[in-house]
Amino acid sequence: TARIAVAANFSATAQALAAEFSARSGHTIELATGATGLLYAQITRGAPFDVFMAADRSRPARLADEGYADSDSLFIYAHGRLAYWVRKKYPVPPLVELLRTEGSIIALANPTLAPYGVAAKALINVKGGHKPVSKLVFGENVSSAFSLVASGNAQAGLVAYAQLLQYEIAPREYLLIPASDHPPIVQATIITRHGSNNAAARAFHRYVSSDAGRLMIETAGYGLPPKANGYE
Amino acid sequence: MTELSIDIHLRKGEFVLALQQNIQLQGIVGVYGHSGAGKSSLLRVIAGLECNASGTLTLGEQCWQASSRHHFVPPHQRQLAYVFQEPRLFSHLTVMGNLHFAMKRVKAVTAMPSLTDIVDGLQLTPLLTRRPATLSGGEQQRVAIARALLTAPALLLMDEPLSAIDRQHKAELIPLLRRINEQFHLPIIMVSHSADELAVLSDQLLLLRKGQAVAFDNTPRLMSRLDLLEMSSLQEAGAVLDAQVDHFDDAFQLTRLLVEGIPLSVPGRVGNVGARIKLRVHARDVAVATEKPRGLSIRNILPARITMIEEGADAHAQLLATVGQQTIRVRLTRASLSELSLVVGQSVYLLIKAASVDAY
Amino acid sequence: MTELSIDIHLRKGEFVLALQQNIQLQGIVGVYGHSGAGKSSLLRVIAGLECNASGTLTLGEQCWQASSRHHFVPPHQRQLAYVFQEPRLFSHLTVMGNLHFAMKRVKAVTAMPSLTDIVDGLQLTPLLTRRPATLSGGEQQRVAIARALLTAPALLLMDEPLSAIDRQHKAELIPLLRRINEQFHLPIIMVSHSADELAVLSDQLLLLRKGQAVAFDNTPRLMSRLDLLEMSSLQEAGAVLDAQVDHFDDAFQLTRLLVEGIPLSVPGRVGNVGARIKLRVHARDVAVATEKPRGLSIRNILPARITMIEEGADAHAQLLATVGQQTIRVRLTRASLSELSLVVGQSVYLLIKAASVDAY
Amino acid sequence: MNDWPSLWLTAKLAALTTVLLLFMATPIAWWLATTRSRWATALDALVAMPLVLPPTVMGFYLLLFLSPQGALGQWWLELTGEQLTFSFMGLVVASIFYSLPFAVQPLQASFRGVDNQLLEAGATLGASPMDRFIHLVLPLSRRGYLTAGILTFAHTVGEFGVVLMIGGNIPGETRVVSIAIYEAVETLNYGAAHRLSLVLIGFSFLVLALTYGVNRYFSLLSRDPVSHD
Amino acid sequence: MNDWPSLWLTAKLAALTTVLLLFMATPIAWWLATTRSRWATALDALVAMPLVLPPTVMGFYLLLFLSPQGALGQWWLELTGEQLTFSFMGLVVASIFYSLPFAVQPLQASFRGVDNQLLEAGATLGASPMDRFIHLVLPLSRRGYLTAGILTFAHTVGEFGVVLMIGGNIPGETRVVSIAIYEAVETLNYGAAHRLSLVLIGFSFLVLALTYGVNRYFSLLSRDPVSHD
Ligand SMILES: Nc1ncnc2c1ncn2[C@@H]1O[C@H](COP(=O)(O)OP(=O)(O)OP(=O)(O)O)[C@@H](O)[C@H]1O
Ligand SMILES: Nc1ncnc2c1ncn2[C@@H]1O[C@H](COP(=O)(O)OP(=O)(O)OP(=O)(O)O)[C@@H](O)[C@H]1O
Ligand SMILES: [Mg+2]
Ligand SMILES: [Mg+2]
Repeated sequence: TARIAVAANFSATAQALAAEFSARSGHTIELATGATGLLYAQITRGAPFDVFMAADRSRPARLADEGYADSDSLFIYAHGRLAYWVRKKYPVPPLVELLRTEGSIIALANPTLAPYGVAAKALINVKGGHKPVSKLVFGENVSSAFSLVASGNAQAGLVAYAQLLQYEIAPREYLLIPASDHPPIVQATIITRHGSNNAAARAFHRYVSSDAGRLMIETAGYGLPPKANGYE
Repeated sequence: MTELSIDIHLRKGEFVLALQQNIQLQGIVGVYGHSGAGKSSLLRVIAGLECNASGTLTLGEQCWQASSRHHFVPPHQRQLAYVFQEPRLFSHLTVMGNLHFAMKRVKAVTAMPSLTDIVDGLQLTPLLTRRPATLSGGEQQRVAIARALLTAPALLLMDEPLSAIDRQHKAELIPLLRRINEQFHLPIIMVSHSADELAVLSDQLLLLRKGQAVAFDNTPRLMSRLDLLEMSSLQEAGAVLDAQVDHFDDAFQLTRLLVEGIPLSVPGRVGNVGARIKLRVHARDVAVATEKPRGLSIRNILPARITMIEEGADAHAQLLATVGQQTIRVRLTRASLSELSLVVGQSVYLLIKAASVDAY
Repeated sequence: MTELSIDIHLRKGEFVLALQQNIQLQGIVGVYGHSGAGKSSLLRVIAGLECNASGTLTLGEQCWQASSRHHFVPPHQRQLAYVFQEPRLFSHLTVMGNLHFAMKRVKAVTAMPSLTDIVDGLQLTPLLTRRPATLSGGEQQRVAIARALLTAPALLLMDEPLSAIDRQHKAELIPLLRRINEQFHLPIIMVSHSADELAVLSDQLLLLRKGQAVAFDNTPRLMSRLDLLEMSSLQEAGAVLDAQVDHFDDAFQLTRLLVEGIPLSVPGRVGNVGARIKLRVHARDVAVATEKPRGLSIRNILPARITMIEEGADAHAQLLATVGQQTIRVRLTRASLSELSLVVGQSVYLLIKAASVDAY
Repeated sequence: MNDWPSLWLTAKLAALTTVLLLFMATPIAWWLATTRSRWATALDALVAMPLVLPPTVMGFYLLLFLSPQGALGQWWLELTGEQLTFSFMGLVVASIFYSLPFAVQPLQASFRGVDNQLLEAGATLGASPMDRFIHLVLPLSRRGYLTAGILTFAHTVGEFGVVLMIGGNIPGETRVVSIAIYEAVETLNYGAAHRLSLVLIGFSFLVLALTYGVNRYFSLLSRDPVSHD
Repeated sequence: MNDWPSLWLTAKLAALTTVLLLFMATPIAWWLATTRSRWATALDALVAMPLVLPPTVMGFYLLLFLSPQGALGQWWLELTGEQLTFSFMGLVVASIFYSLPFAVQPLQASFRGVDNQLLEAGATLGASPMDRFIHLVLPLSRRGYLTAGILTFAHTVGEFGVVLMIGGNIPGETRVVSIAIYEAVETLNYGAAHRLSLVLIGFSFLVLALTYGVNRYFSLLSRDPVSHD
């Protein structure tokens, strides 16, 4: 058995990975989702997590630096893809146009908390040029940003591509933002000190970087790092 | 004069109050009965505090309750005030605050005694800034009475209002009640289990037993009814006489009254010369003589004729004697009755100590 | 016989209770005084409920409070029971629950009247399963008395315990209190503003005025002290006589007593032949005759000698007369005094109606 | 980072929510305290429901309800021409929903504790039910209002799940202190978190101590000394 | 997903927290209700403090305090040999801290409402302070306990910030329903969120309605009819 601490935005994909992995290996995998910062704090205080799948690279790296995790096991398992989603308006108006429309509301993840937010804010800073007049509202994380658009409170949002796929949103409602338009959203994973002797954890960790694992991640809507960057 | 007409049925657990009674609201109506007879319940019904009571209740022109028509005037719209058996002062207000609460909700446009009048009459001046919790039992009761009076009600209900009030304050309060009653035509219904108090204060008397009216009459008549005495243990009962003020003797501080033309002295100055007043004579304070006594400190000697004799099973006998048109009750021992060989129709002298007469 | 020794100072707002008094706890000690005189405050100090009181308080061997030594026995460790001026029943318990509360915390190992005895004596049987909120005022007060008695205390404090209790229940309760008092040697301190009640019930009397003890003596002596009467307006005060039961007359239901060898009849059967009992005679119920009257329904005629005469400013005069060793108080009008030309030293006859004597 | 806008917003939100909620909870609590209806038990339990949902979840449902397509949000939009979510008023509305039980429950308990005998006395003195309520029930329930006010105030200060969801974290408009602290903790900026927490605690402590102090002062004035134990 | 373990865990946590907290809050509330100490105001305000910190922040501080390096956590580890954080007992301890004001405040208000006259009567009947407290104050404060119990219970059911932080979302041990719902919402699994919310609401509603119903039934028995308005 292994306990995996997963950043909320990757949780759905992690579940699929775990299910597939369990079926193949016979190991049981338990997932605990939470905000990356929260999981970090818990791991430093002795939480019984074996593998940490973060929403960024800095916090797993910090765990490694501080000796709470095995630094050799750190690798980037996915690149988040940003999508521009506008509800009930076809074709999707250009982001620039919406940014310049007074009274429009655009949702994004909180740039101080979420890597998706950092990327989205950078994108807007570029596209908006001078100060945008639309209202920017921040969800706690990229899931909240999605909820804000889905519930009709915001007309548009910069959300995770994976979420749109998961929710089977019609492709004509969104535009996938080219990865080059924003700073990369790197998501890294690491084996914690608690999991260093856990065979199941190691096996799962390995599985994530395997071809099968990479394929699942890619189809879920994430970009992939070059294989060379991977574990082992 | 307004009439209070009661036809009410109320069940409280095993207790049932069932009353049909029309009461001419004149002066002070006493309600007498044992503990648990339903005295408080009756007042509560009149005040509209018993929402389970059925029947009808009218005061003069106003119908306060008519269950058949689903008519019910809520308590705050009835022009009455209620002095409860407990003081029920508002603990978050000072004494003055409690009085103001009443004054701000004055019920009638009729004139009423002023605040000063009532505060003085009940000697509340030193208490006005205090909180109810810091008052003694009697002080609380006096505040409650003042509070009720200050709403200028058309009817005042009082539930044992004098139980915690000492003699000195009573001596001030009772004339105040009498005065308000007469001067402002405020009828009062007063519950008490002290026959003494009711005999002095009430003009009419309602006798309750187990939730039912046993008798209702004016106080003198009811108090001289021999059949009711045992039943309600009104052992102190006496007679009430009508008298006229004749003369005031300054030297001895006595008022001479005329009862059916016969002089009778009472201590102190009572009423004004010529005024008609009432005298209360306890049955046990009257003695009978077959010959006119001499050299006796008892100064009031009334010639009378015995009209009725009733011997009890115990030591006592009651007799009624008439002085002119009026009846006096006498309580004496059967031994004396037999020794003096008293019979109905006999002329005797009734001896009444001046000091034992209550005049008002 | 235990002594209660009080030396207490208590300030409450502007009111100050300052009392030094040693009381031999025998029989029933009455506390009398106007509203606000500090009667309740005194009981509270004795019970240990006034934590701001300073001074010392001892009951027999036990020191309950000694401020100088910072000694203070908390109320629950004082072997006393307290009947408050309000019933203070526990609203979350039934009547039986309230009684059980007391019984479970019995204070003394001494024998006490049984539950049945007390429940019967106070006629509580039909109330036992009820909640306090559903009881009438008098019923609540009776439950409170029962509850206090059931703790088997060594001292019983009662604050106007009879104010809401009607005559019939009083007639059962008073003998019960007397019996418990005598049979179980339970001293009682009872506050009342009814001089009548205290005259009948109390053996000793403490007079309070404005927080201070004005007088303390045994009841008969205190009640015959003329100087105190005006002050405390004990207008009903009378004398208490010691008498011996001589004979019971079955036919007339009279008991013949001997007061200093002179016969005196009272109604009903009182005591056993040969027993010494007490008689209470109201000053206002005694008449004076200069010659022995005849043909009079007043049967008790005692030869006496006038020892003191005091004329008031009002209509009344008080006089003391001795019958043998005992003193009787008489209240009559100044007019009679002058008419009969009574003087100190004169021999007179005192007339006492049999019906107006309280014997117990 | 400048803490003042967030702190000011928090104070405004907590104060406004507390005041409005005490008003709104009063009739509900009074009805629950006095009714003999058999629906009362159901409403009793219903009032507690906002508590049993996790704040963010509650926030999620409120997001639906307050959105321009939602029942309340639509009504509000028509009435004021403004969108309720992402506005300060939206936070107030959401906080009221979420803190309802903290206001209703203590009020209900203290209304039930008011001595009916005093209300009867008030009625016979000519006070109508409304008059009795205002001049007797309210002052006699002072303690209940204190409890309700303090729980509501403190909870609104600290509550951030709902606010986070409904507010959109807009500086000066919906970014209250609790969110700022949350951000600091999440970004491992512990220094800022400690500082902000201290500010928040200090501010709340002052407000509450003042309230309590005034209350204690007045209840000492009106209360007899407690018996000697 | 199988909801039962989470639901059972929630019920256990809420019930245990409520019971323990009512016990622990009792002496604090009693002291606050009766003391004349001048520290009372400070303690009054202090008791409300757990409320003003956002739950995750509170959770963060509790994590420091309960972890094996923290004061309480270390003591617990020495005592029981177990780690307090990420265990069920840790959740209970954290919930007790966090819900403290919900228990203390209503109890304090209702203790203050107990008529001192009755306690005096109890004392003269021979009841010691403790005896009076148990046999008079407690039953006469029934309403305060009801309010305190319901607020604590409901809040513990719904609260998840602290629990998530301290408990770490471990199935069968610390993964209560509120966390499960939170997770469902966060992972956009709205169907599961709706279903779990309904289950949670249904369960809480039943528990609370039962409590209220029993209480109403008994207070009807012992109360006089309310006056006619
Ligand atoms: N809710 C109730 N359930 C059962 N019995 C009740 C209820 N309320 C009152 N009673 C009974 O009704 C009777 C009448 O009560 P009420 O208060 O009218 O008496 P009262 O004549 O005023 O007596 P008191 O002189 O003692 O005050 C009492 O015996 C009382 O016990
Ligand atoms: N906290 C207080 N502040 C100011 N005065 C007080 C306080 N408590 C009591 N008093 C006053 O002390 C006096 C004595 O009160 P106490 O209750 O002992 O009187 P009492 O003799 O029992 O009178 P009653 O016969 O009316 O019951 C009263 O005048 C009362 O107003
Ligand atoms: Mg009554
Ligand atoms: Mg008193």
